[in-house]
Amino acid sequence: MIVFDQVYKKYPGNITAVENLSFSIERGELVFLAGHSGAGKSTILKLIAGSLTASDGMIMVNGIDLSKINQNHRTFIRQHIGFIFQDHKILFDRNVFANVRLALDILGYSEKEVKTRVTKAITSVGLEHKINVMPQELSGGEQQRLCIARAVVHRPKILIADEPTANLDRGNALRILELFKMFHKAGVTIIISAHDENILGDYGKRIIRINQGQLGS
Amino acid sequence: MIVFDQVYKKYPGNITAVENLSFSIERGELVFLAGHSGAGKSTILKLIAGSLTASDGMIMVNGIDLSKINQNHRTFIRQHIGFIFQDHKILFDRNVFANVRLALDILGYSEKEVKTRVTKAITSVGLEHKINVMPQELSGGEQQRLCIARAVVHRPKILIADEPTANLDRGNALRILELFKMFHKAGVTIIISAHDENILGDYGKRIIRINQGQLGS
Amino acid sequence: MKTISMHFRSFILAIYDIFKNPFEQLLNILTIAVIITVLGSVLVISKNIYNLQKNNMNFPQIVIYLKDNVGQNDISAVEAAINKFNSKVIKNYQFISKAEGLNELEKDKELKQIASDVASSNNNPVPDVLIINTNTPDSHSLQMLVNKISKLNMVDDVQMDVNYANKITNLVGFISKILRLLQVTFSIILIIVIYNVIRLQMLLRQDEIIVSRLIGASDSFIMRPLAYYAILQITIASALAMYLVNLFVIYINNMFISLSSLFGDGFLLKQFSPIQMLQVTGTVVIFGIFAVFLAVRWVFRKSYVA
Amino acid sequence: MKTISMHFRSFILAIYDIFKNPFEQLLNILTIAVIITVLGSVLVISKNIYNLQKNNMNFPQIVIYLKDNVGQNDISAVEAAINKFNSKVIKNYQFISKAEGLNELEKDKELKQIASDVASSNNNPVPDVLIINTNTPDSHSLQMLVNKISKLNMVDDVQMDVNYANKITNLVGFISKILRLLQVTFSIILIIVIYNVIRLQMLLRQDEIIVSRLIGASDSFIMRPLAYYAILQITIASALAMYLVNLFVIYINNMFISLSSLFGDGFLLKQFSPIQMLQVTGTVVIFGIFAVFLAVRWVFRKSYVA
Ligand SMILES: Nc1ncnc2c1ncn2[C@@H]1O[C@H](COP(=O)(O)OP(=O)(O)OP(=O)(O)O)[C@@H](O)[C@H]1O
Ligand SMILES: Nc1ncnc2c1ncn2[C@@H]1O[C@H](COP(=O)(O)OP(=O)(O)OP(=O)(O)O)[C@@H](O)[C@H]1O
Ligand SMILES: [Mg+2]
Ligand SMILES: [Mg+2]
Repeated sequence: MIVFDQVYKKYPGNITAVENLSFSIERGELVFLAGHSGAGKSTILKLIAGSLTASDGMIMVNGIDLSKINQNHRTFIRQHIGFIFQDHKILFDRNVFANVRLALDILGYSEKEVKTRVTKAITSVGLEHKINVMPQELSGGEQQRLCIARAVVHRPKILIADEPTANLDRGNALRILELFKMFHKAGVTIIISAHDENILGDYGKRIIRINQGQLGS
Repeated sequence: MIVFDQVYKKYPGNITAVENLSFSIERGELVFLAGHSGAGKSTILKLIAGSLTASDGMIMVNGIDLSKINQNHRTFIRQHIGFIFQDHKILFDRNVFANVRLALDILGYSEKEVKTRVTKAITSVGLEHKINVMPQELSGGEQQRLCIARAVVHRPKILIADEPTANLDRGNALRILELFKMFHKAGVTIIISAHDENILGDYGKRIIRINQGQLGS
Repeated sequence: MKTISMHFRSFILAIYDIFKNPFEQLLNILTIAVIITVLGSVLVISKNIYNLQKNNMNFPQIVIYLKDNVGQNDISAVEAAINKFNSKVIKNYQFISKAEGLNELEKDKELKQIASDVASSNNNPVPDVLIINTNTPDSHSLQMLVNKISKLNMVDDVQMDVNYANKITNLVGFISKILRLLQVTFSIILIIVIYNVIRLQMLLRQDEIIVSRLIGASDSFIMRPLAYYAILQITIASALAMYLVNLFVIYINNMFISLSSLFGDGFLLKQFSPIQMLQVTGTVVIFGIFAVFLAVRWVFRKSYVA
Repeated sequence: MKTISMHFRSFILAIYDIFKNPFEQLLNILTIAVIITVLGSVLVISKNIYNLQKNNMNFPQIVIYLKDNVGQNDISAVEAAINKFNSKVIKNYQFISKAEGLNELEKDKELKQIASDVASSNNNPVPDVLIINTNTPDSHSLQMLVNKISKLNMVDDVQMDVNYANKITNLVGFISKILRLLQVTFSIILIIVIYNVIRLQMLLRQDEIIVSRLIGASDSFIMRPLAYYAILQITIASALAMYLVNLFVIYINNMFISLSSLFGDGFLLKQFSPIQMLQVTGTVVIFGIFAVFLAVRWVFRKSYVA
C-alpha cells in the first residue's frame, strides 16, 4: 500500500513540483499517473521509490514512513521495487544481459538462477535476439525495453514505470502492457506514468491525473 | 534534396538495419518516417546527417554524394542540419541556455545575436522559465524540448527529428508540430520519425513507412 | 558463503574490467607504478644508507704516538686498553713501528727527500704509532676513547681528526635529512596521484555507481567490485614497481662496481626483501581501498542520490 | 577577428571551467604540479652540478719541484710557461719557497718532530715548489700540462695525483649518470602522468566532444577550449611547481649553509632563472596541448563518430 498525505516537494530554486498531494494506492492495484510535461509525474514516482525525499507531508510505502528510514532501510525498500526510469539509466559499459542481471546480483541470486531469470525477462520484452549486444547498438525502443526487463527481472512487489512506452510503437507498447497486466494478476502493485492517455484506453483502470503538481481533472 | 539510392546499412555483427532502400525527398518537403521499434528509422536519419556511413548504395544531400566527402565537408554539411536526437544528447555540465547556444557558437555568431536567437528558440519550445536551469533539473519532456530548441536555433536548412514528441503530452506535442510547420513554411526540409502515426494524423503530409529496414506498407 | 561468493564474483569482474580496456588500464597502472617506483627507490636507498655508512665511509682514525723508549710490554698494555672498548666504536687497529713509519715516509714522494736525509742521519725521529680505525661517526664516544688512551703513561700524544668526525656526522645527517625529505615528498605525491587516478576512474563509473544505488544496491555491494578493481590495479602497479626498483638497484650497483675505485668494494645496494615488498604493496593497496571509499562517497554526494 | 574572439572566448570558458569545480581541478593541478616539481628539482640540481664542480671540488694539484739551485729568473720562466696554458686547465698557481715549505712542514703535527730535527740541522732539504691548482678533471689535458712542464730544465720533478684526478672524473661521471637517469625517468613520469590526467579529463568530457562533433563542430572548435583548459591547468601547475622548486632550493641551501663546514662556503644551488622557468613551463604546456590532441582523437575513435 502506498499513501501520500499532503505531500510537498520543493526543488532548490523555489520550484514546487508537488503540492499538497494526497492519494492512496492499494496493494496489487494498477494505477496510471497522467499529466502534462512537467506536471510532476516523475517526481511522484521518485518519491515513492525513496530516491527523493518529500519536503513536507508523509509518504507511506507498505506501512513504512519513508521520512523515518535510514540508508540501509532505503536500500532494502528499493530492492523490492522495480523502477523503469524515464531516462532509462542503462549502463553502456556492459551488454544487455549484464544490464539486466544487475538487479539480481544486488539480491545475491545464484549464477544459475540469474541465467534463467534474465533470459526470461529479456524474452518477455522481445529482446532475446539482442541478449549479448551492447546497449549503444540498440535502437531507442530496444533500450527502453531493456530498461523494462531490468525492472521486472527480480519480480518486485511494486513496479514503477515512468513513461515506459514513450519510445515504443503500438505493437511493442501493447506487449509491454500485457506484461504489466500479467504482473498485476500476480499481485504486483503497478504505477505507470504516461503523458498520453491513449495507450491506457482499453485497460479501464484507475487514473490519477496530475496537473501542476496537484491532483487534476 | 535528399536521395537514397539502393542504400544498405550493415552494423557489425551482421545486423542489416537498412536494406536496399530508395526514396527521395524534395527540398522544402515535410516527411514523416514511420516504423516499428528497430525498423531502422534512427539509422536512416543518421545516414542523412552523415554521422553514419552507408555500407552500400548512394546517399545525396543537396546534391552532394555523402560517400565522397571528407571530414571538413561533413562538418560543413552538419552545420546546415538541425538534428533532434532520440536520446537527446544534452550536455549535463551546462545550463539550458549554454546547451542551446552551442549550435550558434559552432557557427561563430556574435554574443548579441546568440542571446537573441537562443532566447527565441527556448521560448518557442516553452522553456523560457527554465532558461538558466541545469538539465538534470528538467523533466523528461522539458529535456526533449531543450533538444528541439538546440536543433532549430541556427535555422538549419534541413531539420531531422528523431521521435521529437515521444516524451511530450498532446499539448506540447502539438506546439512542437506547429513549430515544425512554421519552419516548413519558411522552406526548411523536415524529416520526422515517429513510431506512433497518431501524432501525424491531421497534417496530411507524406509518410515514408519503414519495415525491417525496407520500404513498408 | 554468500558473501564469499560475492567477493569472488567481484574479484573476477575486476579482472575482467582490467582486461576489457587493457590500454587504458595500462596507463593508469603505469601512472601508479612509476610513482611507487620512485618512492620504492628512495626507500631502498634509505634502507641501505646505514650499511653504506658502516662499510664504506672512513670513520676518523685515531693516531696514538707512543713515547720514545717503549718496549713490547708497553705496546701490549696499550693494545689491552684498546681491546676493552666496544667494537661499536673500534673497528680495528694497527701497530706501526718506528722503522715501518720511516719506510712509509719514504713512499711519499713529496717527503722522500726528507726521509732519506733522516734515514741517512741514522737517527730515526719517527715514533712508534698505533692507528685505530673507528667504527662510528659519533664524536662524543670517540672523544671518550681518546681521553682514556691519553691517560696511559706510555702514550705520548693522541690525535684524532675531530673535524673529520664532525664532517661525517654532518654528512650522514645531511643525507638522511634529504632522504627523509624525499620520502615525505614522494609519499605525498603517491597519495595525491593515486587518489586522483582512482577518483577520475570512479567518476568515469559514476553511472554504474548511481544506477546501482537507485535500484537497491548497498554501499558495500557498490564498493566491493570497485575496491577489487583498485586493488588489482594497484597490485599490478606495485609488482611492476618492485620490478623496476630491482632494475634500478641493479643499475646503480653496476655503476658502483665499475666505480669501485671510488667507493670501495663493499658498497652495493641491497634489494627489498620479499617481506618489505609486501609491506610496501600492502600499504599502497590499503590506501587505494581508502581512496575508492572516499571517491565513491564523493560521487554519491555530487549526484544527490539519497 | 572572428578567430581571435573565438580564442578569447575559449580562454574565458576554460577559466570558468577551472573555477567551476575548484576542488576537482585542484587535485588534477596538484598531480601535475608535483611531478613538474620533482623534474624541476632534478633539473635545478643538474644545472648546478657544473658550478658545484668548479667551486667545490678540488681538482688535482700539480706540484712542480724545482731544482736545488734555482734563482728568481728560473722561477719567472716557469711561471711564464704556466701562464701560456689555458685558464680552462689552470685555475691558479702558488709559489712556495724552501723556507715556507719547511714552515708548512712544522705545522703538521705528525711531521713536526722531523721538521724541527731538520730545521735544527741547518740544512733545509725542502725544495722550492710551485703548486698549480687545476680547473678540470680531464686527465688527458692535465697529463699534457705535466709533460710540457717536465721538459723545462729548471724543473726537477712534476707530480700529479692522477689517481685522484681519475676519481674525480669518475665521480663527476657517476653523478651526471645518476642525474641523467633521473631526468629521463622523471620526464617519462611527467609524460605518462600528464597524458593520463588529461586523457581521463577528456574522457569525462566525452559527451561534450561527441555532441559538438555531431552538430557540426570542427576539430579545432572542439579542441580549442579543451586545449586552453589544459594550458591553464598546466600553467597553474607549473607556476606552483616553480614555487615549490624554489622552496626546495631554499631548503637545500639552508642545509648547505648549516653544513658549510662540510661543503665549504661557495656551495649554494642557484634558482632557475625566469627564462628557464618559462622554458620548463612552455615545454610542459606544449606537451599538454599535444596530450589534448591525442586524447580527443582517441575519444573520437572510441565513440565511432564519423
Ligand atoms: N532536480 C530538479 N531540480 C529542480 N527542478 C526540478 C528537478 N526535477 C524536476 N524539476 C521540475 O519539477 C517539475 C516536475 O518535474 P517532473 O520531472 O516530475 O515532471 P514530469 O511530470 O515527469 O514531466 P515529463 O512528462 O516531462 O517527464 C518540472 O517543472 C521540472 O522542471
Ligand atoms: N550501433 C549499432 N550496432 C549494431 N546494431 C545496431 C546499431 N544501432 C542500431 N542497431 C540495430 O539496427 C536496427 C535498427 O535500429 P534503429 O535505431 O535504426 O531503429 P529505430 O527504427 O530507430 O527504432 P526505435 O523506434 O526503437 O528507435 C535495430 O535492430 C538495432 O538493434
Ligand atoms: Mg517525467
Ligand atoms: Mg530510433
